[in-house]
Amino acid sequence: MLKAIGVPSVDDLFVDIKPQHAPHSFNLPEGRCEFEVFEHIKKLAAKNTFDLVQFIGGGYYDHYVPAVVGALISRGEFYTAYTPYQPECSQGTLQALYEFQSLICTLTDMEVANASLYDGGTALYEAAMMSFRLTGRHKIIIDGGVSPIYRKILRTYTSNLHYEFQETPLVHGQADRKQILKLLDDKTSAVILQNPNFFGVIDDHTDIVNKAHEKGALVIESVYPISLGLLKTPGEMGVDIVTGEGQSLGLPLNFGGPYLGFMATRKKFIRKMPGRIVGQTLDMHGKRCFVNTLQAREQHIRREKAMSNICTNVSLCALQAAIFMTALGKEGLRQLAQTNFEKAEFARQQIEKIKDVQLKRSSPTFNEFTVCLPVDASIVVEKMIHKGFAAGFPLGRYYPGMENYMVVAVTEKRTKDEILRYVKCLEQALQECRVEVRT
Amino acid sequence: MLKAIGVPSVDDLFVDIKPQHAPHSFNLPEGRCEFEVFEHIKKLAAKNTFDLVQFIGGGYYDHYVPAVVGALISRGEFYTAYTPYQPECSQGTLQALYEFQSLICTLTDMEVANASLYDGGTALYEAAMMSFRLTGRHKIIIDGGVSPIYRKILRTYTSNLHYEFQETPLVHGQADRKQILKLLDDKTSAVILQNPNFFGVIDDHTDIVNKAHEKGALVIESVYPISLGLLKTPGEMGVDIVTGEGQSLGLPLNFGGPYLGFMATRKKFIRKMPGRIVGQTLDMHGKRCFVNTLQAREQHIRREKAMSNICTNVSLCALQAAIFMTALGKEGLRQLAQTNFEKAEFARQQIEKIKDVQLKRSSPTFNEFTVCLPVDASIVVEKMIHKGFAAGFPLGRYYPGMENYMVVAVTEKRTKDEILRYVKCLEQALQECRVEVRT
Amino acid sequence: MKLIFEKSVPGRHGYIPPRSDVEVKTAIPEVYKRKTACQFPEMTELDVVRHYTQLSQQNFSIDTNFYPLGSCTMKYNPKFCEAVAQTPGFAHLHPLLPQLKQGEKLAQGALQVLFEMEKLFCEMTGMDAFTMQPLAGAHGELTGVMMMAAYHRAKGNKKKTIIVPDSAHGTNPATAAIAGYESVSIPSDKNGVMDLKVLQSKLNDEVAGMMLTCPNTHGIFNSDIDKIAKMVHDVDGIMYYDGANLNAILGRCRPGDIGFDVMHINTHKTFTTPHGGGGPGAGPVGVNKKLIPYLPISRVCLRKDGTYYLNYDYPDSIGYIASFYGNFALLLRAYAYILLLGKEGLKEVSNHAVLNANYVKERLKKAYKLPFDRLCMHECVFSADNQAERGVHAMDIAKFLIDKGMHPPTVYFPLTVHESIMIEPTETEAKATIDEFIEAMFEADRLSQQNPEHFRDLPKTTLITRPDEVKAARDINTNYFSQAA
Amino acid sequence: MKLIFEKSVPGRHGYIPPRSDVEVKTAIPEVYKRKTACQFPEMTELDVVRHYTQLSQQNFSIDTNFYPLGSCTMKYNPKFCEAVAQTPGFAHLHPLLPQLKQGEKLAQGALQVLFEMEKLFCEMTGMDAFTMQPLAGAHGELTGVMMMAAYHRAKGNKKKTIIVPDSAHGTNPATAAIAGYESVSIPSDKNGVMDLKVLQSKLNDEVAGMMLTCPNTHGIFNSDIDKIAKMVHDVDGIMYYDGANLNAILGRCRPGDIGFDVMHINTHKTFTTPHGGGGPGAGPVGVNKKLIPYLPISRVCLRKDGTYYLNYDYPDSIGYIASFYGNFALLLRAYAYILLLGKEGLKEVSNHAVLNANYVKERLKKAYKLPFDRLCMHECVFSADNQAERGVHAMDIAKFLIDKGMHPPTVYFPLTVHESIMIEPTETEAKATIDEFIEAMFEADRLSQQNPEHFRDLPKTTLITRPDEVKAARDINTNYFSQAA
Ligand SMILES: Cc1ncc(COP(=O)(O)O)c(C=O)c1O
Ligand SMILES: Cc1ncc(COP(=O)(O)O)c(C=O)c1O
Repeated sequence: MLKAIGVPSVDDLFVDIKPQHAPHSFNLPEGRCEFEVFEHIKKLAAKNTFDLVQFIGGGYYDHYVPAVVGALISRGEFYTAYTPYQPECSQGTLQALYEFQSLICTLTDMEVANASLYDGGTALYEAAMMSFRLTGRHKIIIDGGVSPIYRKILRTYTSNLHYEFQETPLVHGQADRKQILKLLDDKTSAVILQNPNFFGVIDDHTDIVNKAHEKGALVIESVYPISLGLLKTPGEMGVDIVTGEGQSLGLPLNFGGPYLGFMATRKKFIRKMPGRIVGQTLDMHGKRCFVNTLQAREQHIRREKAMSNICTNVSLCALQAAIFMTALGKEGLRQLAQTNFEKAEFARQQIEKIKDVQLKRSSPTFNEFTVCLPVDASIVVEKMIHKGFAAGFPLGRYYPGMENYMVVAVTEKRTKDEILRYVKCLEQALQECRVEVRT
Repeated sequence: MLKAIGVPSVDDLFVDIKPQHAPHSFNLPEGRCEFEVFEHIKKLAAKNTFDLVQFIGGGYYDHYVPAVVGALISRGEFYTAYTPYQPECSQGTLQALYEFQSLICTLTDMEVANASLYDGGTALYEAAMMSFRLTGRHKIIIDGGVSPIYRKILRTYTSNLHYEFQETPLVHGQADRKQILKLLDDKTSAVILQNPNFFGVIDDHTDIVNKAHEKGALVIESVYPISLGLLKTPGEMGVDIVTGEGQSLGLPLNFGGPYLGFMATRKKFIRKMPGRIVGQTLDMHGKRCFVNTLQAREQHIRREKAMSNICTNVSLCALQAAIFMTALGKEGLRQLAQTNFEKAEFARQQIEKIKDVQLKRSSPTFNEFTVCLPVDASIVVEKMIHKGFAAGFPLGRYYPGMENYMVVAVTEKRTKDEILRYVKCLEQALQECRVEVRT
Repeated sequence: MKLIFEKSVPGRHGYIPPRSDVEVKTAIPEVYKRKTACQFPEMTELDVVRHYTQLSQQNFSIDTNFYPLGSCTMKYNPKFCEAVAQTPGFAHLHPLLPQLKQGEKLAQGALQVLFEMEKLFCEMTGMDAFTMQPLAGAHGELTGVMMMAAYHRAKGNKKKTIIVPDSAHGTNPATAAIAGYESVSIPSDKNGVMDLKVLQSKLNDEVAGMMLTCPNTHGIFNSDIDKIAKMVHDVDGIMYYDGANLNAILGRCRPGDIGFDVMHINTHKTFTTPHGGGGPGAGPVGVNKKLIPYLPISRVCLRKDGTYYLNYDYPDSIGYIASFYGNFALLLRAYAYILLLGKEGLKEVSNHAVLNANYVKERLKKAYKLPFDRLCMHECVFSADNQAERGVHAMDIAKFLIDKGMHPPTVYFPLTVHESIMIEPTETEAKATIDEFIEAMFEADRLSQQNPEHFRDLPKTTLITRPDEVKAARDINTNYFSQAA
Repeated sequence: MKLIFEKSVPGRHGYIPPRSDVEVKTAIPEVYKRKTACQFPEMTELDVVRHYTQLSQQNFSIDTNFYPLGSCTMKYNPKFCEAVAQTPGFAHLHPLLPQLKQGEKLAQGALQVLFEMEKLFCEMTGMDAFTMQPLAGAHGELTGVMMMAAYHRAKGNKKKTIIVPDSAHGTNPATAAIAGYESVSIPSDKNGVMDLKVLQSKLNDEVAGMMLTCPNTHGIFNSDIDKIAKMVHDVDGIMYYDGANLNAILGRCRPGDIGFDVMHINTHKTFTTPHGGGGPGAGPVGVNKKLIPYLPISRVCLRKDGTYYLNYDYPDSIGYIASFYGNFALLLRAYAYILLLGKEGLKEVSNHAVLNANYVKERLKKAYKLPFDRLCMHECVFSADNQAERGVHAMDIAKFLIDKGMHPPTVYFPLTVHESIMIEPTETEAKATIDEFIEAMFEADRLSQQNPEHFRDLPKTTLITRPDEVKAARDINTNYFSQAA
């Protein structure tokens, strides 16, 4: 090949890199064979405790992923393809993404959805930006029940921009109508809500939506897909932009990613929506086919005028979720949601019986609920680790003043036996705390 | 559908089964969901100790299987296809099997190979039967170094037939030429040998082959594929029928199966060879393609006159081995064999240093060798289990009188560190035995 | 497509094995070393992946196509069962471990699977004991017939023949032969079942037993099965049940209850372990009390303390029939499948299999000759005689179906039916898929009337057209290297 | 092919979730319940498997086809890295665990991977610190530009613009814009690199920084990169390195050494995590000392006792840019890849990538217009102007290649070259494959002379012909259900 190029050595191909631009250092380990690296990785994996009985959710849930998902998602034709720029040789990805969009639409009861965004947090940020574009306004009211992680992300991304965020507290675990209405004005671009919220509480936001619309503001809602097997949909409430974290739709926890951001909205807003969108059309012979569409919203066409800078999104995760939703089916979704609800209710009722534990339960919850302990929850959770449980997520970290609270999630994977053992261990842990305080 | 059939209920489709033929009992567990069964299986798996440091071979080796093998073998198009009866829509399987046959031929230096037999043991039985068909004779001489498991299998299958087996002992770990020559006569159908043999000893059987041929007898040799990266091939020795266990070619140990029997022979014997054979031919347009060929040898055509009753064989295992061999390549095979050899030599030399341990090493070995302990090897091996090692396979079970011996296998996966720890623990175990004897 | 050897370029490599981390001075003596080089191809991992991925796409498979291959039970292979088989605690377990002293402790999970499967299979089939060792259906047959022989030897019976119906699968007579018996074939009567008169005439003291599938390969359940069993037992013959068609009668009838003494199960049929393009499968063999003493060793037994162990202490056993305990990874898949389905699910297997087959039969008989026009079980057999008269043979119809993206049914088997087309839709296929198949079959029939020529060079949509099989058998080329030489 | 919704049949199901094993009396109040039914399709697992398996076969992919998509680095994704990512100890680790009290103890392995990767990336790029959090290249750009903004805010700088070359990827100007900057485009000179004179004229105190790939999207390494950096630094601008093309210079040059202050890495390019049909990827961002204080939180730190922990205590940090610690499963793949290759292997990446690209460039320039006829790095950009004159455009050539079983190169990007064809053969492709591609390109050129009409309705071998994109944008149909309504 060098001969064809007409240079004597590979080094001669790099002459544009001046000698002074050579690496000042390149001190990397020697290559190892597959077997050795695998042994190393296995050793590292053994340093992770991934087999605690999982009662932590916080937006990321320990759901069972049926084997069919892994079997299909691991097909090289899916995962070693690029973004489907050449539709004729990418119909597999394109049709699957069109189906994904449709699945998200029927799940949320919305008209249009995109083909994914990075994750639930950045999707919410994109929704906020979209509302600014749609309304030309600069203020957002955000409910305190929205994931504190998401709220932090929103602040980061807008810190160099001129937008205003107003947060409202919760009442009885639900959005504070009074506060929100007070803040709602004709500068308000959107109200951001979450259902179920970070405390596990469910709500019907129809009233807020109506008020917001009266003021010309939009409503953005972040949702937990599995809950929509039972819960009132954003579409039914009249929400304008729906976003969510799709991890619960067949994706492993993976220590934080890759996850799946999704977004759905009204058809009339589609040209302001960020991210890739797959559309149906016909080929030269009138055969149905699928293409990336409305690309004029995207950076590769519109550059600085694009709706977002997103390029690589999370197609494979969208496909994974699509396979999961397809395998699950209509009735499966309902049943999965029901099982989650019932197991969490059972756990809640059992925990309620423990002395000194309170479940301020003015509002109903789905598969996650908030427990008030007589001591700092983070200490109790630490004790529970030693008993083999990830007992819940202490709220103190993100809600100063709520140090004694934790949110407990119960999925379909938690057996009755595990729940009962959990309750027993929690009692013990609390007892240990009492003893420690005394001594 | 019932309407189209014209019966009122599914039960009516079963009227040919008379009421008195209904099950007397059908007491089976209730069905469970995937998640529950998986939990059950995981619990069972946890009752197996699969992570001992493996020094047991005995024909079945703990080799590393590169990830590429699993990734390709798990493609549904391969594993959910049937035997390629319709070549036009089975070229994937057919070409892969043709390649497998070719790989086995170049590995063993033989002219033709079949597309697999169940495993190494039944392959050897098939080879014996093939020799009877080829020679019309009824006696087989079998070397004591041939796997005792295989020898037991041979006896089982021929117990209702009129064949004679004569076993010869080993001398210095190798085949006993004198005995074999003495038994070789014009009634001898074949001499069966193994290289490396069950004791790990390697040999050059050319002389035996020549003598056998002089008497009109065939030589059958069972081989360990990885060793052929270095060792003299059956082809070079002039062997007539080669069989072997292909587990070492990329198949997991799987508690005994599925494994991979293979068989190779001379072209002139092909019509007497059992099992499926894929051949190259041309299609109607002169394009190269592959088909099952010489099917007149097989049961589905020839019925009671077939060369064997085999139908389902182990195509997928053959494919798996083909992928492994392809990924390994010429130089990889050589290197893999060399690493196995060197690590085993190192281990042998270290073990040799232990007090009271003897390594009657008159003959060279490949990656497995025989150790003579001062006490019953099975007791030592039991002690070693508690130290985390599968230390070797005690010979007493299959070679009465050799209770103090064990065969130790060392593959490329055993690190220097593991070998040194092994030696240390073996010393300890022997010390423990001494103490126990004294007390 | 090029062969791996044609893609090989010196110096390339895919998988790099570990290098030795020890230093040794010894080397293998020259006399023991190979002189010829092994010509494994030299390819990068990318080229390996692309090669086999592309090859895979040249296959029809259950995962991609309707596959109504009669007698083969090409039903869906659940992905869950595949995942189960990957569990490291099973996949990396060395088979010699339980043969060590106290070694059974190292494999309690695996032994429990084998033990429980034996119980499950016994309950499903009405047999009294099972061996999990046979490695496929035909291997099970051989195991069964060897036990039959051991039984007769023990009783001092002088037996020479085994009776098989003419509709039997080729493995039945082949097994009889390699086990040292002569096979005697009994024709089918006009109802597609064994002709009892002929049978009667062939029964005598030399009959070691009979091998039978039930339903038979015509898809017909023989209502006289009890009579047949009695006739065979009357000459101290052993009744062998070829389990290839067990999926038709799960929960409806148990071979052990209707007179069978020994049987095999094809896990790759009834219990849906994948066929793998021709194996591996598994062929567990069940026996009733008569034959228990002869079962191969080892057997898995349960101690009072709840632990499992391998028992080799059966003096009358026929001995080792396989190296270990069977194709364990397949058995494990079947085990998971049985637990998933449970009692009701297993009954649904036969219900749907039989429903689907009868539906196909009823609809297709409008266009295809149905030799046995009666209820069928899990499969039905047509004859393409009508179409053949127009010059369109069963094989032509098969190739036509390939172009429709469907794997053809079994053709030219069973041998009892001229131009036979044997269809097993299986229970896992949707009605819509079966309807598409039926439409395609009707279309083939119409085309056979309108334009028989059309079939001559089908299939057209595959990478290759019909291969020259005669050439393959004449100019034998089964090895890339000996061809090149 | 039918859609899943068209295959749905009421009552069918694939995956059956666990049923509740507890009894509760409470129910969700009606007002909170959904009234509309969710129309997920009802399919058996077989139908699901067949659907997606068949869909997958309609894709071109690295595993099946040569894929020289310029700027995208479609090189081989080792199967080993996929296997590594399945390790349960990582795959099932909850990201909130290390945020518990003493919770870092539960994730030491994962934190170690992140920590070591930071060190490895620093050494490879000459940067001083890395955040692993950004979820793709563009996300990394945004993170970098936000840090840039934080830097300027901290210094009280009043900055308004970011400079990008006209050859830049669309994400660069888009990122600048959504971060609140105006982007200023600088044209390329006739050598394909940034016009320094124009640059000089645009530099002023309002310039926050510059975003640059190097080599740029023409595949050209700008020898004046140090000068540019100095010019930008002189106005207290920050130099951003778009790491999409890092694979060209691995071991040959480090962005940190030549004046870049901040950069991202596309693990899905240089470190070959699979593209997944459009993600997920990962876009770790590295910075030099100037920007360290602004890195997002959390950061992974090492205690004296050898344990790792998450440190949130960085008062100047821009804050949370992602929910957790990045796309961990992708980072883990990249980590395994780096360990496999090691120092020498990583150098070979750039050597072979550049060798292959130059080979393509030299050979193809006989038939295709080469706008910048000079050495290239890992990719080369042609123009189809010659062919376009004959009526055969870059897109036509792309479709022609599809029929040859090859994925087309990037066409119509970069925007700086008319009728551009941007070819990145990558280092993992064999010469034989590249030669086949070159032959196909020559054939396309010949055909453009002999028969330009031929291209009009290509591709012909795919399941669909060219789609009507205008209709797609006009008759918007992006949801099966709203179409039906
Ligand atoms: C009726 C019948 N009997 C026996 C067999 C042989 O079973 P196996 O292929 O598992 O050896 C088959 C397989 O097709 C069969 O259909
Ligand atoms: C030069 C260049 N910059 C930036 C990007 C954006 O990276 P990502 O797709 O990971 O967001 C790309 C991706 O194609 C690119 O080629």
